[in-house]
Amino acid sequence: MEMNSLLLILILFSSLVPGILILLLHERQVFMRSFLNLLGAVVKVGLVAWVFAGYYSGEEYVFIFGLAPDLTFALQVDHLGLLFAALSAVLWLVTTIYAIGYLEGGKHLRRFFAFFSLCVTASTGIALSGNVVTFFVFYEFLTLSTYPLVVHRGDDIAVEAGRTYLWYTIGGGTVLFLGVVGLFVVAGPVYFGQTEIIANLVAENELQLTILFFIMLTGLAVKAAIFPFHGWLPIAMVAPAPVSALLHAVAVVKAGAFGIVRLVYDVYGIDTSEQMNLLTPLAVFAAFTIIYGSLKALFQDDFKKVLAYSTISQLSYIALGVAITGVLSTTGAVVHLVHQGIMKITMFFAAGNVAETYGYKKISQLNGIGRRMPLTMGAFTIAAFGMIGLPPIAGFVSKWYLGLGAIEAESYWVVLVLLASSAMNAAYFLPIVYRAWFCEEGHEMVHRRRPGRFETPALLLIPVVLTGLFSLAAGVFAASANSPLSIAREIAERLYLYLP
Amino acid sequence: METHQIYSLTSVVLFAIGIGGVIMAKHFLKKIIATIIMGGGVFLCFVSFAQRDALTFADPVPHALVITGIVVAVTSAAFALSLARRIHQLTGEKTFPDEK
Amino acid sequence: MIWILVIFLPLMAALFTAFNPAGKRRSGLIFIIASLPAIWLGLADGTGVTIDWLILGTHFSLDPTRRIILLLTGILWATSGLFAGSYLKDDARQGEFSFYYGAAMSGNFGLLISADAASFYTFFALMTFASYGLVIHSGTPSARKAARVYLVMAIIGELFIISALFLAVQSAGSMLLADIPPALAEAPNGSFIFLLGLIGFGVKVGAIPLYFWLPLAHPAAPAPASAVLSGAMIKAGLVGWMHFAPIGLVEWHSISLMMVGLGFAAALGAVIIGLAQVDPKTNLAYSSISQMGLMTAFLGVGLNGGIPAELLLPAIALYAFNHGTAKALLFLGTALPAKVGGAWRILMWAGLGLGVLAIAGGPLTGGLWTKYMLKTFLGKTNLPGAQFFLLLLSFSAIGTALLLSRFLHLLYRIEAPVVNKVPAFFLPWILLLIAGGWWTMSPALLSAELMSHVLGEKGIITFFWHPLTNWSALWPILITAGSLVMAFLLKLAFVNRWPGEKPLVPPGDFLYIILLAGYMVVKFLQKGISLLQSFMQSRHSAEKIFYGILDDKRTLQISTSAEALLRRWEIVGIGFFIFFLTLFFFLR
Amino acid sequence: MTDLPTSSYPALLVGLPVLMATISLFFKSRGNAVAGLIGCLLTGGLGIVSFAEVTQRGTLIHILGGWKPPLGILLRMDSLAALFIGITAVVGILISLYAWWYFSSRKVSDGKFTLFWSLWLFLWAGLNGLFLSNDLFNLYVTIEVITITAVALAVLSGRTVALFAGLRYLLAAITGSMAYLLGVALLYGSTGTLDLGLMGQALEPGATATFSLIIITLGLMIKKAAFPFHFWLPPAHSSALAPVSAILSALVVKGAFYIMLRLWTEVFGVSLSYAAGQLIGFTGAVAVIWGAWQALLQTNLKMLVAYSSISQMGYLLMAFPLLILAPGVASGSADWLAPAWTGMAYQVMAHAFAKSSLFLSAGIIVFALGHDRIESLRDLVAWKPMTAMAIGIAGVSLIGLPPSGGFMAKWMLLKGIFLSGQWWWAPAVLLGSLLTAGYVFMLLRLAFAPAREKIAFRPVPHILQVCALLLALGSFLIVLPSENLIQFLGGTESFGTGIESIMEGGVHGNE
Repeated sequence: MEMNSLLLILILFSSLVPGILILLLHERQVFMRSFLNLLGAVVKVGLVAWVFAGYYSGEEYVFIFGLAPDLTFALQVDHLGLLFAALSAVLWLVTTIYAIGYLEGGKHLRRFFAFFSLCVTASTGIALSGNVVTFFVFYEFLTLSTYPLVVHRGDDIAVEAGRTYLWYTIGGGTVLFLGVVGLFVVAGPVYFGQTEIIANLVAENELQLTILFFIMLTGLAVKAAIFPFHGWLPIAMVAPAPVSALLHAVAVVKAGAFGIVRLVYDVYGIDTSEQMNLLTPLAVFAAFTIIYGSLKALFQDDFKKVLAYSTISQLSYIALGVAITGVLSTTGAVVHLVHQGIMKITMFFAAGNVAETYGYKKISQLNGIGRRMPLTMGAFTIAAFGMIGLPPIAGFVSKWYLGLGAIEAESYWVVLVLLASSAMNAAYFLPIVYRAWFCEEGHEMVHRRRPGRFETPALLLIPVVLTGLFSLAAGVFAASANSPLSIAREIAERLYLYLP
Repeated sequence: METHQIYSLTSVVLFAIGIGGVIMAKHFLKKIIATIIMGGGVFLCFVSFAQRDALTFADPVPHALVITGIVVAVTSAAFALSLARRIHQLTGEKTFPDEK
Repeated sequence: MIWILVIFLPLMAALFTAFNPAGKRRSGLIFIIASLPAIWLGLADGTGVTIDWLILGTHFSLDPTRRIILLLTGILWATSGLFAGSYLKDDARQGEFSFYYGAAMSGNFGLLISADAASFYTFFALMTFASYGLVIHSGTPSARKAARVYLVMAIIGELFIISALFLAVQSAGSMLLADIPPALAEAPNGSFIFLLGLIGFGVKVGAIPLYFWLPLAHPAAPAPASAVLSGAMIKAGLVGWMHFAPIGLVEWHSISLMMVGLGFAAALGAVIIGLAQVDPKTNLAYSSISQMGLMTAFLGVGLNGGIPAELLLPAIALYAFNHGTAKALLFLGTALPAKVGGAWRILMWAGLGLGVLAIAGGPLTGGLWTKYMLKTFLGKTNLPGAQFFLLLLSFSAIGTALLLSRFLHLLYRIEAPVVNKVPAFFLPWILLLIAGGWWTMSPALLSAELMSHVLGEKGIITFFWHPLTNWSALWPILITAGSLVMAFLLKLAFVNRWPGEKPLVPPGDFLYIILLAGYMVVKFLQKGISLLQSFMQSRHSAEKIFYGILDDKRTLQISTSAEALLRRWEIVGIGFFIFFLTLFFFLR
Repeated sequence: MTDLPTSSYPALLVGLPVLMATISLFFKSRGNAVAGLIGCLLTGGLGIVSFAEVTQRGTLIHILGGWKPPLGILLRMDSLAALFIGITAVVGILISLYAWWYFSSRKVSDGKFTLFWSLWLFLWAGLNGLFLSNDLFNLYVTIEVITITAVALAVLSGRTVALFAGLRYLLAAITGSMAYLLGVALLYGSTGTLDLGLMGQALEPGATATFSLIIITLGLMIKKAAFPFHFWLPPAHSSALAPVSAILSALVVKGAFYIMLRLWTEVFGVSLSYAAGQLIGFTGAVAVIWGAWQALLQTNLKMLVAYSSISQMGYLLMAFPLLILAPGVASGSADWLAPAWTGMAYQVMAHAFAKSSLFLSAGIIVFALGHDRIESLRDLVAWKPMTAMAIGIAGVSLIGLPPSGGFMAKWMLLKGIFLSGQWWWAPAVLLGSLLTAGYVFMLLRLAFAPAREKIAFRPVPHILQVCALLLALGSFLIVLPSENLIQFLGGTESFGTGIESIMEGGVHGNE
């Protein structure tokens, strides 16, 4: 096999193989397990970096394996996939460190880390998949590999949550399946980027293509938690913090959002989608979800619930950006894919740290926590400000491009939605920040001892600080070469090259 | 009406009776007998086709088939009877529990 | 490099003074060092710099207007920082203060040197949100309340600003702030975009009707923070306006008139409410509103057309410079009477008096000069009612003098220490006094063109010593003094009974009307809101319906009995015949 | 037909298991089992080897005793037969290994299970014979052999429940056989031949052909437990011993389906109609949904798996409407035949693997706990992770999630459905998938849930779990050679006549 194809397989194997090996280990082989996990994560980051460098120096990376005469398993690298793969790889490494610290001494860790690795394999696979079928394969694989993570706690609540999670995701997957097969029948094997296939078919099969678009969109919307398919997300919060973090930042929800991006940009193509008027309903639903999620978050007291509803709201930014045509909004949507990930993962790490160190899960208990855990809450504050859209944090960059894009497309109502969402984000995040930094500690809090040398175990602290810094750096250095923004901009510009 | 038509009609009637018996009868024995009647109908049908026109010799194939068929049918019936007997021995039941 | 240092040093200072014990001890010195690059840039001529990799591609440059404001800002942050270093040295949370102080400083400098929309907005937000920490510093209930109002208003302001920036950048087709005014002049919705900006930055400026957070927040902070809030940060809003205002390019008569009207309303109205206050810092805050009102009005004059931006904006900037230094002087001064004893008090009172005079535009002060410049522009405009506004300007001078006399009176009531001592933070105060006076009155900051536009042939020295100009400055002061003397002489109950313990009008006057209205609205909509709340707190999602069917006992019953039926031989037989017939029918 | 390459494999495939079964009957308990297992392994190996042979040489025939048809018996091993034989071989070997350890680790007093081996070998011989048969009566004989041995296996445990279920099974099967035989009689009467190929050419449309078609179809549908004739299946399959259940549901029901497929595609071409295909498809769709729904409501594991069989077999029937062209459709333009065909083949394979794995896993649980209440699956992940994994993997294949064999099946089926424009089948396929997911994840959910009390269980031989897991993995591994498999199934050279006609243009309905 060619070296470049091998690299793609290696990227997948760098988490798949540790996953399987861990499953074969004994529960008590803690060191070996952690070592395998970290080794896989580091190797994956290295490989992705290698491919990244290679791709930018003009190499091509394609791997194709024929399943059936017309059914091919294809991996390929393009800008968008690479961006997502890089996000997955980096955040996986960080989350692995966090998970090792968070779950130390817990039960069933062998299972947990094995599926954790499989989950990332699926996520990377989604990033690298070269055609619709491959995407679907990994999309379903992701559902399966995340289920054991969601129910990891193993009590009745977790199991019940897992049930709901599965009904939603399997239902969505089934609907997507219908759409994928339908597309296959109408258009043949569509590789990502071959938008001319659909464009040439529009004249004859407009109705079928429209129906298929919405079928696939519905399937993807379940994972992307777009209203009314968002119900699983707040429930899936029962999972341990690293899982929630990964689920909300890179894995499940992002798979849905990434799928929508792919569907519109690389399958149907922007001009075709616009010509067929497919994007307005998406925009409306996304906008409604943004507002709805924010409103829901506003009335929650549970820390993780707030974050969950905030995810629902934030994710729809991506869909909204996709639904608006224009280089700027496309840039915004693509870059938010990354930015939302790093900011949200920071927030979940922070929430996990607080819960793990002091056992606090409600916002009303967070008074004065900032003094106790300055680094954790500092990172949280950065991420929260980013979510609100304050510069110079990552979230600002996405919002800036989305807003400009909306105005460019003369969709002024979208700007209003963005602003309203920002206001509501502020209204539910700032009280947390306020409590953490400016309120006096509660009575029982004063007598609590600090848990160790640092404010919380180092394995928990390092990831949150890292991702917090990422969120900051992604905004501060947004204009530099190879930042998420510059890649997103390049993606957008390539896409619109074909437009008049 | 020609002879083989009468035969085949009879066979179909026998088959229908058999089916009716399997469905409606409740006692195990009755059900098993109904299957035997069904078999009788089928074999009759086979035999009736052995001589399609009076001029030629009788076709030997149906006979061979019927003999084989009868062997199979007898085996099945015997097996069914032994099962019914065993059930009766163990539980004293003569019918299926949901058919009382 | 210097451009990056301008923003980078304060950030480093924030971290260093907040987390390093050595830094904590020497925070005053560190803040001075941190603001040196800004002061240097304010005085020197720099060409600007482009930093491709920062934020969304950052451009730093300065124009004469912003250079003046930058100098002001640099001086204020430096002196207040030094002031704070000793003023707060017994404060347990000095580190926190320094952190927010440094961050806000960086934001304030950054927004002034930013020449592109994104970095401007970035630093503006950094300043706004960092100064929240300054406002809430004391942690008292009133500070918390002030901080909350501040935050809400700040966010509202940010929302307007970002939408204005979106529209402006889009219609300019460039991220450069310098391209915005021409674009707005051209764009069909230019005035709408300007109005958005007007509202957004108006929050920071404290313009009517968005000012009500200001009398709460500015006094709530410790004195050095109040000084920068009222002296420097408030000017950031003004700078924002300047970036949006297409002065000299358009003739927006109604917007112009509105701004002038609102400006004068603020200038006079704030005086009246300020007089009713009992806290010297609140009093000063209202004075700030009043002064900013004047600046609003003059910016409005510019929008009426006919005045080139290169002339008007530096003039306003210099006015702001004067006001900023003097106001900071007074705000810092509020901390002095309780600490300064003995002979030093004479120096203190002299300084305070100078500050008051400078703001009121007394003779031989920078206030006179800056006000005169603006008056020139008002005089030459074709704005309807310009003469009336000139009269109002004089009235506002009287008002300001009255208001600040009241301020002095309030300070006077503070008990002085018995010993002859002087705190360390007296030094920066004096420095500020000197620096403010010097640069306001020196022509170095203004272009020759502007000087000649205002003064004609005569120089600035001539201006200051010209009896006519001094007279025009003096008579409002004299009227004020006269009325004060008269009030004392007549022992009018009016003065003696003037509130000393409780303000006649609560600080943030207008806020209470809003809150009341809001309360009534909430009460009116109570049912709806509680409904919304219960709706939002309960979990609704699609799976509820689904589980409702799936988990229902009846579902199970029906399905099981149906299957039991299908297992009966009779039913199977019926199925057999139906199937037979259907197939028969289909095959025929 | 007779000029095809001859080989002795077809004869061996039937003869060897019969021989070994007979041999094993001569031994007492232990030797019986050893002989049986050896027989199974040999038969299985032979099946695999002959499959490989067919992939190399194309269709093989064997003429028994040199007597050519119509008098003699011709065994034909075309690609379809080879596929079925191959699956039977692989699944059969694993089930046999499982059975060996399953029985040998039980108490000695349960000695009557020794009959298992000879019965199973006879059954295997019947299956192989069925797949190889080329005439209608031979098919009858083999399916009767299968029925009787299958019922005997089903009642092997001797429990009353099993006896009732077995009798019900037997009566239903006899009725089905008789209906089938009546149809055969009528066909013979009108064509004078029993050979499938000859009969396909000789059959003329008419009342006899139609009637025999109906009655044969009905008989076979009873035997394959199609809706609404599935009444005998759940009790019979669920009450049998674990290896038996696996055999019954993975292999035995496929026999009747195989005959139906052969007859519809090779014999009845002239008398079919579009509407009839729709009806069969409809019953399939109803079975898919009803079976899965009932499975979702079960409280016993084996019962659940049995209902799942009904559902999964329904998918097979859903391919029928696609194989019959509507009047007026040009045969060349019917590009959906190949996907429908391969989809069906994949469904057969995937179901055989997944279902046997599920039943074997259920057997492990019964073995360990003594009962199979679904509640008892609680905390399975902790105490039997490998079994939990087997259930999970097999379940995923049943649902049809990628990249399993079930996914290939559903993919091809849906593709055929869309290509043919008969989109109304799509919701049934998807709803079936969804309900399948419902019951599979009901099991997994419990497997992850905490146990209510401490579980006391008998130690289970490790190898049992391995067998179940291997079968489950098999349902995924069949995807890997799919390109070759599809080519093998679709290559016209290796096809029998009927399938050839399908690939060329389908079975034409009555115009």
